[in-house]
Amino acid sequence: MDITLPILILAIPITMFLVLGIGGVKMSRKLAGILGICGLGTTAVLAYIVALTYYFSGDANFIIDGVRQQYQVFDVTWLAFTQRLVVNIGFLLDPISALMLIVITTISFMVHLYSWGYMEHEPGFQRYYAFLSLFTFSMLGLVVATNIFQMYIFWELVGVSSYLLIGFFYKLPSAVSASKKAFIVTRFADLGFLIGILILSYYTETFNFVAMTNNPAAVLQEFGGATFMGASLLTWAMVLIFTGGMGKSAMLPLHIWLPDAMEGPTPVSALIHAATMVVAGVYLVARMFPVYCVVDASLTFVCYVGAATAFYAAVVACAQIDIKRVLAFSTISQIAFMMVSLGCAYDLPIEGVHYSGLGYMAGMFHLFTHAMFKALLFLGAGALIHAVHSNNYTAMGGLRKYMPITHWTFLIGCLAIAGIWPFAGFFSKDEMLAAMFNRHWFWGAWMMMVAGLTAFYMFRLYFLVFWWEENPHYKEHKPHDAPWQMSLPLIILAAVSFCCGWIDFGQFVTWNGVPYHIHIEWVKVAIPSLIVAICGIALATRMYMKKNDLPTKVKNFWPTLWEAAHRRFYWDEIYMFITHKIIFGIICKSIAWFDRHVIDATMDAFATITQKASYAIRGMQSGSIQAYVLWYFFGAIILAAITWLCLI
Amino acid sequence: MDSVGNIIVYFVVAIAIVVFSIKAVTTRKILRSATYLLFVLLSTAVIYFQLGYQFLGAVQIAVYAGGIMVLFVFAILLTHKPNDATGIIDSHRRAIGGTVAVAGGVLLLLALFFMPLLHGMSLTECIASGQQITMKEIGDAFTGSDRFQYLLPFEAISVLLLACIIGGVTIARKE
Amino acid sequence: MDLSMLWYLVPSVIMLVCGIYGFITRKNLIAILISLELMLNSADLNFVVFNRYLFPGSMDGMVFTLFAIAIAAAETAIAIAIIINIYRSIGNTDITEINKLKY
Amino acid sequence: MFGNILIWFVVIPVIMMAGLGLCRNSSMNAIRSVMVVCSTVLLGLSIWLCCDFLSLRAAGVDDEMLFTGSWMWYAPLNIHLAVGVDGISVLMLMLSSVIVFAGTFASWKISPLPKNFFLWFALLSTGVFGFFISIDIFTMFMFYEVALIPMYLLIGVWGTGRKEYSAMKLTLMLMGGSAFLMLGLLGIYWHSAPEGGQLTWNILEISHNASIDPDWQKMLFCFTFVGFGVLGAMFPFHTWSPDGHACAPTAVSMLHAGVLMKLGGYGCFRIAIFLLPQAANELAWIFIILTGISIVYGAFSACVQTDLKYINAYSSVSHCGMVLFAILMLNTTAMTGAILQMLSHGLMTALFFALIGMIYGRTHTRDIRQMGGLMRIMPYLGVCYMIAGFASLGLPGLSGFVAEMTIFFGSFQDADTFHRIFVIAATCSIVITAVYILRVVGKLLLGPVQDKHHLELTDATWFERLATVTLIVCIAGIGCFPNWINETIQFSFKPIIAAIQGVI
Repeated sequence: MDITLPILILAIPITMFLVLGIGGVKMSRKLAGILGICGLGTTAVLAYIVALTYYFSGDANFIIDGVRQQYQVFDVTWLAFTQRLVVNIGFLLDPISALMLIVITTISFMVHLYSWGYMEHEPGFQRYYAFLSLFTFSMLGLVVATNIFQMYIFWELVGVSSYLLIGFFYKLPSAVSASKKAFIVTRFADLGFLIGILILSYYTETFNFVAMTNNPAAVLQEFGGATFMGASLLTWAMVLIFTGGMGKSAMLPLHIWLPDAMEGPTPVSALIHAATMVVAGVYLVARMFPVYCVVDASLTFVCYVGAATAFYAAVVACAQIDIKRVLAFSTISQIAFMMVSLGCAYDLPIEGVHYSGLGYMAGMFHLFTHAMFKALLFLGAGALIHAVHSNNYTAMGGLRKYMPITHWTFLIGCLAIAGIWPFAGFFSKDEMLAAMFNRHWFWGAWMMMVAGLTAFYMFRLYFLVFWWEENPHYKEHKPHDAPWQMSLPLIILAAVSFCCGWIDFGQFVTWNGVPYHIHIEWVKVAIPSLIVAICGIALATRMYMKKNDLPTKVKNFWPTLWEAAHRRFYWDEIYMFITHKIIFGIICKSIAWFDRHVIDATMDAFATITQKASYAIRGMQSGSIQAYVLWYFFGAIILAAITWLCLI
Repeated sequence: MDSVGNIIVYFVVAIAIVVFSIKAVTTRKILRSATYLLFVLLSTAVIYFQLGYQFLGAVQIAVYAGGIMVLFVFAILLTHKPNDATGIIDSHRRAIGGTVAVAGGVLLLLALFFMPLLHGMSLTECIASGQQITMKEIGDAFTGSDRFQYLLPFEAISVLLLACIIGGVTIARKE
Repeated sequence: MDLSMLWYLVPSVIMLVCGIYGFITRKNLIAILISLELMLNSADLNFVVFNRYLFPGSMDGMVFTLFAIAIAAAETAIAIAIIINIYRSIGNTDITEINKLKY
Repeated sequence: MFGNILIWFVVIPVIMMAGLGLCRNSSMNAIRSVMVVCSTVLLGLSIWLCCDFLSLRAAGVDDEMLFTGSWMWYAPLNIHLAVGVDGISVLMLMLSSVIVFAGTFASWKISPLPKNFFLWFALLSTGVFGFFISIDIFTMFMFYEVALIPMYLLIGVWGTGRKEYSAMKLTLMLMGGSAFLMLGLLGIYWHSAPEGGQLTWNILEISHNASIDPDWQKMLFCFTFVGFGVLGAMFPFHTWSPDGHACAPTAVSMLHAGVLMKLGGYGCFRIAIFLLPQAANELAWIFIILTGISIVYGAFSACVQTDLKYINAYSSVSHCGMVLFAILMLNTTAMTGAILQMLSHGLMTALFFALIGMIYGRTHTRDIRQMGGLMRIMPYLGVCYMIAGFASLGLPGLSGFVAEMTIFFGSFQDADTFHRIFVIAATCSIVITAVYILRVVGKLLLGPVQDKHHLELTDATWFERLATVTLIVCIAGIGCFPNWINETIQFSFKPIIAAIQGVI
């Protein structure tokens, strides 16, 4: 393949960033917006060309005997640590990176377009587009990484663009602290990632994904059974690398930044905190999947973390009043779904049939569909916020008459996420559940319960916003649908969410590149999960469609639980306690105190003692000749006496 | 065996030196102190004569006892009112000074007594064995530049004295 | 009874220690100068005595003493000039009052 | 003698001093033009040297040192003015000239006594340049001292706050370090040749003779490493750094943190490790502990400071600790990382101090509690500050990332548990760094404006922009295209690594 297109895919967004970032101050809003949208549009077109070429051209680089290949379009040396450990910057095309190219550029383009309407009156519009371009660049660089270090590089860049975008409204202290929190929490996770890379690369002596994943057994061999605290080092490495993913994908216990990240502009939440950046963790696991497979302990770890997070986030989502937070927790829960799916995916024969990599395919499928409908939901939420100027559903209710486009698209999104046939979420969720049941019935049952909760809280949100009762404020300030720049992406994404489930995803993305035909197991999985989802929806309908006192009753049934769920089970308080009280209050303060009052005081004490001593003996320098003579003779006599004694 | 005359002269002079030295540093009246110093210097001159250095003795009397003492007396008169007793520094300083002086003296005297070299030579023999120092020899010694001749120091002294004259004038000048 | 070297050195030692004592204990600058002269004189005497007894053939000690006397004279002259100057500026010649250059 | 390009690095600052001497204190323009011309010439000279050097290397000249020259200076002790550079010194010279250049613009409006300020500044740079070009350890030491002394006056006269105290503390502590250093250097000299041979101060000759007795090496290693370590702000000898930096005027902080602290790291590997490899192998662990503490300790201390300069000074302790830490790992990759970190930290801290100076010049406070929302008021400075912050916390694309990663990956090559534990502890610093950088950025630049008077302040002037842009370009340049620097450094480490491995 010609390397021009891939290079352009990376070059255009970063150029846009530099142009808008440096020259943005001098530009009009309109010019900046058009530049940003056109740039991203071009990138999207190029990305589509590259991805579709990869999937459909049948080129020998891409597919051999029906097996999809990994192909490095280019891979140039960036930094050589040692002779063998070399960091390259490259462009890897394989099923998942091509998929991600499509997802990222699509969502990003939608968000660019949407923001033109949404951000129209905000100061710093140019800066906003610059940051969006930076983010798109970093995310694209991340997914096409040929090696784990390149991924780490872009991983950090993604983190920083997320920081910049969350803190976009930098005059608000809450936005500032949210952005700080997001960066530091993910940075902490990245520490694990980094240590994981350190361990992994020390043994494999390469960063390259292709080299590692094509022969995971060799990787295992290179570790040679090295262990640390009872687990093999490779397990440690993979778990630590996964920690990085946990941070970015907001898995328990590193999830705390994501709800706060909703302080950023809503389109940003749609792009970064729903569709693209937060799935980087899933992508990372998928990328290293063959290596994870050889150490199943690490994959099991992924499973447990995912399952716990999915349930936790779903429960918390039921008790939030900020619509963006509900969506944020729903995102956490859905990503956890993907994690569990990946965790359940490894090659395990059950009753003689290899369900190898079903979960992998399903996880990626869900990543794809989730990106679409979650972006849709967020953008819809953005339209709502744009209309009522509040994030809380208490300021909404009965909006279906005022905002029909938003209403219908939002409903499609809710149905998709709840997994109702024939919407996109149904297909991907079905495959995931099938994979989980294959692994062990527990995972399937547990996640099915989470799916039911998902349907419940999404429809709770939907009804509270669009039904319930009309908010009295509408009389003074009548809400209306958003302008076309905002509605168009909603409609497009709704259309995609509606139909993208019908794609035969297994033909494109599988863990080993061998195409696979999706067949839906209606009896074992699909119908039970549909029933669960419909139960959830029905419950939500009963409770929230018309204004009634059932929610209050439920709340008062066990108020402590509701309060705990509303306060997100006090994770933030725990973190606050650890960071502020322990780390800042005890460790940092005491170190600073130690530095001033012990180390520095010791140094000062040397000076003080010297000074004191010289003050003490300066009296001897009395200026009185007589005293000098006295001392002189005194000394002379003593010396003479000594000499004499010695001579005798 | 030295002559009795020599011995008597020695004892008179030695006792004078000891007594007047002590008096010179213990008396409270500064003019007296200067006078006692004069006596010490004169006694020393006598010893020089006794040792056979007549020229040196003469110089001692002329320069020291004559010139320097006049300077002293003038200085004292210029800086003191009549009957102006000069204080001696507080008693503990005196005690320390006395201790050091006595200790040093005892140490030195002990050293002298234990030094065999110093005993058993007679003055008469020494004078007899040595050459007679005439003015001519002294003159030669000061004006030659050979070994054991001292033209250069002599000239240096003259320059030094000149510098002293100028320095003295400069320092003592009013304003 | 011989007048050996020892006999001459003993008064010299006593002169020296008197000089030291006087130098340490006197307050008056002129008195200190007088003590100094005592010490110098004792040194002169030693030179001469050693010259006479140990090197009777030469006259180095005597010459040294001559020079010492000359230098003592010069030194005294300068010292007295300084003392008179001090007297002019502070009104007395008490060494305990002259400590402005102490530190 | 003047045919050697390296000599000009010392001659030009001297000319600069002479030129300044001719100016009157009141004619600011004359002073500025002398400074600008000379610092530009220096910058040009260093770029020329770099090109020359790289082309010679490309042509296959693989001597340890290029552009060597040696002139007898004091025959009885065999002291020469010996000069020569390898890739590392070339980079250090570039760093210094960039910072002198930026420093000139950052102190554009210095007062009072601008002429005297720049005179001392020029003397300081003479010392720095002289240090990097020398390969005779005595001459090196002399230039080192030349660089230290002006610091006292620059801080004491033009500083702020408790300037006399800080200046005194800084000078005394560094002088204390020099005392150790002097002992070490003398020891090396007296053992520099086999019995009866001609003693020498020349680094290359000493390393070829390589005859120092192991027991002596241990003692001398401690002396020299501590001596240079004081300048490199090694725990527990770092306390001059916060006070000194906090009180120093802008350009001095820049030059001090940017270049002078690098003298410490440079000396550590060029003298302590290169000439005493056996001791380095045996005793590295002691200093790994100390520098490991420096890294984490400095970062934690920075978290609770409220004075901008203190934050940066502690951050310097942490970053410079990283330099020494990496040097002590005694392998090519980590040491390369150390050099990269020196360059990166030099540029980044210089940028930080320049910006702090500019902000302080406007708000007249450095207390972050009294500032806020400056991004709105002075967006240019705010953005620069953020870039410096990102460089500090290791954002890819800026120099800090490259340096830190090279250090971590290099350090991880030592496979025993002791090293591993310290490497992992050191990696933790990237999180703590993020914490304190974002804390400052959040309080200083973002959020609501704390003081209404700040709303009337202005953004950067042209000379301030020039100073910052120069530094940012270098930071981003290293961050985006690190490999040529990396290769240059790695090549230069060959003899040092050979010396270390020769004794394992």
